[in-house]
Amino acid sequence: MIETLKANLLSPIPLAFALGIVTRLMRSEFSLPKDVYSALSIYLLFALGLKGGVELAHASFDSIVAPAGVTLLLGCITPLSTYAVMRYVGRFGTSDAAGMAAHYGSVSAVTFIAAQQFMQRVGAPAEGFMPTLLTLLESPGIHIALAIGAIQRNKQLLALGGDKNAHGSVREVLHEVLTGRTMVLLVGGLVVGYFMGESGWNAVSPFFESGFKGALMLFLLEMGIVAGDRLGDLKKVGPFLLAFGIVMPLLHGAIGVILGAWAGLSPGGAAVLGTMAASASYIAAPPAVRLTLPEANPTYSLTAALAITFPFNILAGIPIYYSIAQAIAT
Amino acid sequence: MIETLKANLLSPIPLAFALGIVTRLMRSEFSLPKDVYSALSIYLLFALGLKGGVELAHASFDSIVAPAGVTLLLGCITPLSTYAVMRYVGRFGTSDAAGMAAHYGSVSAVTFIAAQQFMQRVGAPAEGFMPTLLTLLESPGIHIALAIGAIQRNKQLLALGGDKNAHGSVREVLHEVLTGRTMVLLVGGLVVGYFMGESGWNAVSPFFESGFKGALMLFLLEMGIVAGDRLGDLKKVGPFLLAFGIVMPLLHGAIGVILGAWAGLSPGGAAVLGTMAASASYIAAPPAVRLTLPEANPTYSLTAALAITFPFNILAGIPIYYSIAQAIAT
Amino acid sequence: MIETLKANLLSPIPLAFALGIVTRLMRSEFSLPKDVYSALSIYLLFALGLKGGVELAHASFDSIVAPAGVTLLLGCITPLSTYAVMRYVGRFGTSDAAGMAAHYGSVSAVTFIAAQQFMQRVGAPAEGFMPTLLTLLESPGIHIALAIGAIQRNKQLLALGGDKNAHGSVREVLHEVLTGRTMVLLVGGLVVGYFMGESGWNAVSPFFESGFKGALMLFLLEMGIVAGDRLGDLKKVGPFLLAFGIVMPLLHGAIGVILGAWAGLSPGGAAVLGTMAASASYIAAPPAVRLTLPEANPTYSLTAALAITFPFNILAGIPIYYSIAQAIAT
Amino acid sequence: MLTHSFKLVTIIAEPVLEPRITTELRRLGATGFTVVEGRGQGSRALHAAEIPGINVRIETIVPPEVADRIVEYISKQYFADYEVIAYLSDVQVVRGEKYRRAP
Amino acid sequence: MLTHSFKLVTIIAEPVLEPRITTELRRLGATGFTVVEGRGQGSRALHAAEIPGINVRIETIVPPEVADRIVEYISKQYFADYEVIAYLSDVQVVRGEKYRRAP
Amino acid sequence: MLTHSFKLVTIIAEPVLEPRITTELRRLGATGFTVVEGRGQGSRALHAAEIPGINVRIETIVPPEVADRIVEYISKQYFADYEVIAYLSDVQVVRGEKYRRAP
Ligand SMILES: Nc1ncnc2c1ncn2[C@@H]1O[C@H](COP(=O)(O)O)[C@@H](O)[C@H]1O
Ligand SMILES: Nc1ncnc2c1ncn2[C@@H]1O[C@H](COP(=O)(O)O)[C@@H](O)[C@H]1O
Ligand SMILES: Nc1ncnc2c1ncn2[C@@H]1O[C@H](COP(=O)(O)O)[C@@H](O)[C@H]1O
Ligand code: NA
Ligand code: NA
Ligand code: NA
Repeated sequence: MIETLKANLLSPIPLAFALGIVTRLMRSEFSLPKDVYSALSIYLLFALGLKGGVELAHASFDSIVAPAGVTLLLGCITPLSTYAVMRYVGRFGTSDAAGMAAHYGSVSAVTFIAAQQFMQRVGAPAEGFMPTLLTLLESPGIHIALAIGAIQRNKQLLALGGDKNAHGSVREVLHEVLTGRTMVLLVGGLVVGYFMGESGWNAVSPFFESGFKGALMLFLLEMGIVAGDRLGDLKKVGPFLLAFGIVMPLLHGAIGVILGAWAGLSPGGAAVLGTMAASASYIAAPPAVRLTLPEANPTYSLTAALAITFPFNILAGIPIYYSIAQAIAT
Repeated sequence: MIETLKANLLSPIPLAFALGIVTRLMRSEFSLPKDVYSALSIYLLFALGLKGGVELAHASFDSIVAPAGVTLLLGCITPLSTYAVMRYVGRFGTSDAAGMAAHYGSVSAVTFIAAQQFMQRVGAPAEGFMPTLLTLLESPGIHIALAIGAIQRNKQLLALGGDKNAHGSVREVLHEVLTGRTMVLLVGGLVVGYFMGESGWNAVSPFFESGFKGALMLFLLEMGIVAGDRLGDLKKVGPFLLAFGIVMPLLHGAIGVILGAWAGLSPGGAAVLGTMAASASYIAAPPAVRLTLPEANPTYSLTAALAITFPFNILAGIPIYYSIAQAIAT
Repeated sequence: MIETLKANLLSPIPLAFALGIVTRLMRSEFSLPKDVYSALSIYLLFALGLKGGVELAHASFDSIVAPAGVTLLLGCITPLSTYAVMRYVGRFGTSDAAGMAAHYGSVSAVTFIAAQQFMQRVGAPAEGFMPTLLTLLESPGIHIALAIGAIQRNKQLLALGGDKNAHGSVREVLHEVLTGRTMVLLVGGLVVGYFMGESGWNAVSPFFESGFKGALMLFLLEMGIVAGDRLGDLKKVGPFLLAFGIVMPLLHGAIGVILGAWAGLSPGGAAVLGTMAASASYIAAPPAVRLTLPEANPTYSLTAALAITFPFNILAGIPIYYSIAQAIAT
Repeated sequence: MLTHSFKLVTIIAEPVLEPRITTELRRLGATGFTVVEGRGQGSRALHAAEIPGINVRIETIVPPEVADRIVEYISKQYFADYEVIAYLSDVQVVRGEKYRRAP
Repeated sequence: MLTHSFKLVTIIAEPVLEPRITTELRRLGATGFTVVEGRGQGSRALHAAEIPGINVRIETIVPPEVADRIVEYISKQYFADYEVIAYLSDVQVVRGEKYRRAP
Repeated sequence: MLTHSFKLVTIIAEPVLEPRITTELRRLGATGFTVVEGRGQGSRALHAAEIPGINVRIETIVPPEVADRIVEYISKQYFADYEVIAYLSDVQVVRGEKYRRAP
């Protein structure tokens, strides 16, 4: 495993990510312009969706059912376990616990992509339908977490005689998650890819496939910078969240790998599923939480998701989940 | 023809365009950042120009003369027919009729590109000098339409004793069209491509050629969103304009194909010329009309050009013009 | 040499640059959006760094020592000679002379890249470690020039009893240069490239290598526009600076080529080193000078660097330095 | 030229709030608004934007009584939990009726 | 610090009008202007920008009589056919001469 | 609603000065600021930005005495050598304490 860890650290994606962090540690003000960051993420997500759609056309329904089932199960387990750990181990308030659950119950698409690339590099590519699973895991966790938060808050507010409609309706916010950039490009890409098939893909793959790894590298440079921006907040969050940001993904990652293997995924596929479960959303979850649970302190969830869990997964988590998957397979 | 239509609908460009429209129908707020949209259009236009320039170097002067002639003829026919139909069939005012004439008398570069790609896919590639014809068709229609508008308005204003210089001089506005993005990149690209020749093109084609189809797909996703944004205006424009937005391109398309075939173009080339004639400008024409004919209601022309004619051409028009071209050829 | 000059003028990069200038001469308002310009420069610099890092891993320490030494020497000579010429030949004030020295003492990465591409095209590729030399030449010139400026100004201010800390501390400003975009991407890219090695490079080269020349072409189109924007200032700067902007690079270029050849570089490598010495910074130097020597008139330095020296090098300088290098080699 | 006195309400807020606030402005009686993107720092720096410190600057010209209603609404609704500031200033406009909603 | 009273004219307009308006500002006596990009909604939403709702916010500091001239010009020239609003407010500046054109 | 009178200081400056000015604002007593990007023209057009004419518009709400200090500082420090303008206007805010630094 040490070998795999080391090989991972010297591959383009973790190196670019580390460069981004170092850039910030050196107090450089460099960062990618906002629209370039958006352009890269649009490109990566749409490429992922298209490719996934083309491959979905080849997959038998049977081979997907079990993996899809465990993915949805993970979408229920991860927010609940996060909420429980935050609330009863960490002794955080309801809103902060629910806010964190929304982040860890959802998924980070970039971490997913990094995991896919890792599996390709080590010669254990994941199943072609993995992007479909990604879309299944994006929103249930956020739904569940916000529902917990809303229920708990309403309980308290009603006790205090407050106005239960003061904040953004959960419904409205979930519409935003489901029609947000990630879902439009992923689900849209899947559908388009499915219909255009191989011949369509061959026409556009010089754009969407050849450039993918390089664009991902540039994107991770920026992610390193964004994560580096949050490093200063590490002091603010205390030792519990520091540990939480590493232990939680290990736990979710292990569960994900086990369920994946059990559902018949290849070692690469199980490791990617584990990575998804282990990852925390920092795109879809934050605005959703901000609008529905404004009392939740975003410093907690963003620091944990972006400055601890994300780097941990990119630098060490992915090879670890893969080792677990290999261990199970043999 | 049904076959061709269906095959077209399942190819990357129409699918991406449809995804963009659906995105808006689902009330998603997703769209490409403005600068990414600009970047894609700059890339597409410059690539088109460069490639066209390289191929222009191989074309004999003789082979271009007749097609260029009919192209200019189309540049005169299309604004006049549009004006006449708007004014005397639709009973619109002078300004609205002239404004619409500027849009339908000019050309949509993206529709042109989509047509070129279609012809390639069906194995009937258009002549290499088509981008040259595109530049010939861009501005005459706008010139003519604005001139009609200016003459009519001045007649009225003089009758009322008004100030004839109140609005943007036609001259100043046409300078803007001729030095706008589309013309700079297309004409500039043609000249640069002509001079750099094959060896220069070989150096840069991995960038400008390999990525072209994928970038076009992403661009059409955004065009779908932009068109989708205007769908709400369909109710405002009434049944006449709805019909106009489909009948007018069919008419112009047929004339274009016939003239193209008559001028000796291949079926693919004639179909692309027909598509040009059928398409309506929504980049160069709108600001030009806004500045010179401010009384013209932009909702009419933009809805017709962008929300009716553009989707019609992408989804159905191009295969139809090609069928006409094939029918003529046999 | 006339042959080489002509061949250069008809290659993609100078043609695109010329198109940019012509665009402005025609009073077109077209330009690349700011973020697209940034994206292209980030891409080019990072690609340059990565490739350089991969090749650095192959270079023996011995082969680099002498070239690195002469590069640092050039970093000292060029600001001093610029200062001296400005101050004692041109009779400019201390601040204006020091400001100009910062520009001509540093280097233009795009000119460097254009030189590298030129050498590749004529079949005399420069050494793989050239990007390393580029990073060595970026900042010493700025350091030295600002130090001269600060010393001279403090002398004057002390004479007048003024406040010597009124303006940006040189230290603070140099931190900005060293952590600015160019250095982060170049040095960062070198380090990442070094560690990821061939296998990493193979994964990302379809993005960073295949697209390089095309992206460079688009970037030079914009550089032509930027330079064209400054052409109007040519009248403001007088005949001395016009001559300065051509004679200075010829002088520095010749010195650079001679020192490069002497340090054992191939003709291509010596010509690239000469180009670096000949080029003037218009990215890192201007803000550094603006903050530390605000009395210096930026119109002088920017016009010379951007509207005279940059076009001169792209269109004629590079082939000239190469001819010198060939002459020395034989 | 004859001008009428109105209030300009400027609201600086986290970007997530933009759709909500602009919808509310209409409901509270504004006839329009203008939004500009900016960045800023204040007493806290919490917000969960992809890029922290980015915010929107919303301005609306309204009659004084509407201005009061807007400021009151914004304070009640957002001051506690969000990074939001709001301020009023006096402006003169030409077409008074344009900024006043028919009751 | 000694300050002088001037008028700040703010014009919010469709982007196509920017070059025309800024040229006119100079002619009417402004010594400078600042433009910021924004988006907005008002009574109509007609304009023919690639992206509807995008507009520019132009501000210029001028002496009161110039402010009047500008507002009058803008109203006459643009209010009928374009999405444009203009408003005035009072500002204090340090260097009075900077905002006053030599006659 | 009860509102307090404060000064809004608006500074339009070359982009290179942004970090320096915002740091100084804090030191001079401002509790926050908002920055928006714009472009402009004034009496000179010197500045060494990659794209000339681009500048930043910094605004800060402060008590009158702090406003005076800021304007004085800006004039002394930057008016001679840089493209910078600064102006004051009156605004009303709800939470007065938010814009006043504990002494
Ligand atoms: N004194 C101030 N002057 C101008 N803008 C301010 C001021 N205080 C806060 N802001 C703006 O309001 C946003 C939220 O402020 P806060 O709630 O104090 O964090 C900041 O990001 C600034 O853009
Ligand atoms: N009451 C208002 N307050 C602030 N901005 C407004 C207001 N009304 C209109 N605007 C701005 O002026 C533009 C044109 O307005 P209109 O001509 O009413 O469509 C809008 O897009 C807004 O940016
Ligand atoms: N009269 C004015 N009204 C509004 N903004 C101005 C005015 N004069 C100058 N500016 C702004 O201040 C910047 C610097 O002005 P200057 O120092 O006169 O070149 C310009 O780029 C404009 O953005
Ligand atoms: Na998760
Ligand atoms: Na047409
Ligand atoms: Na140099």
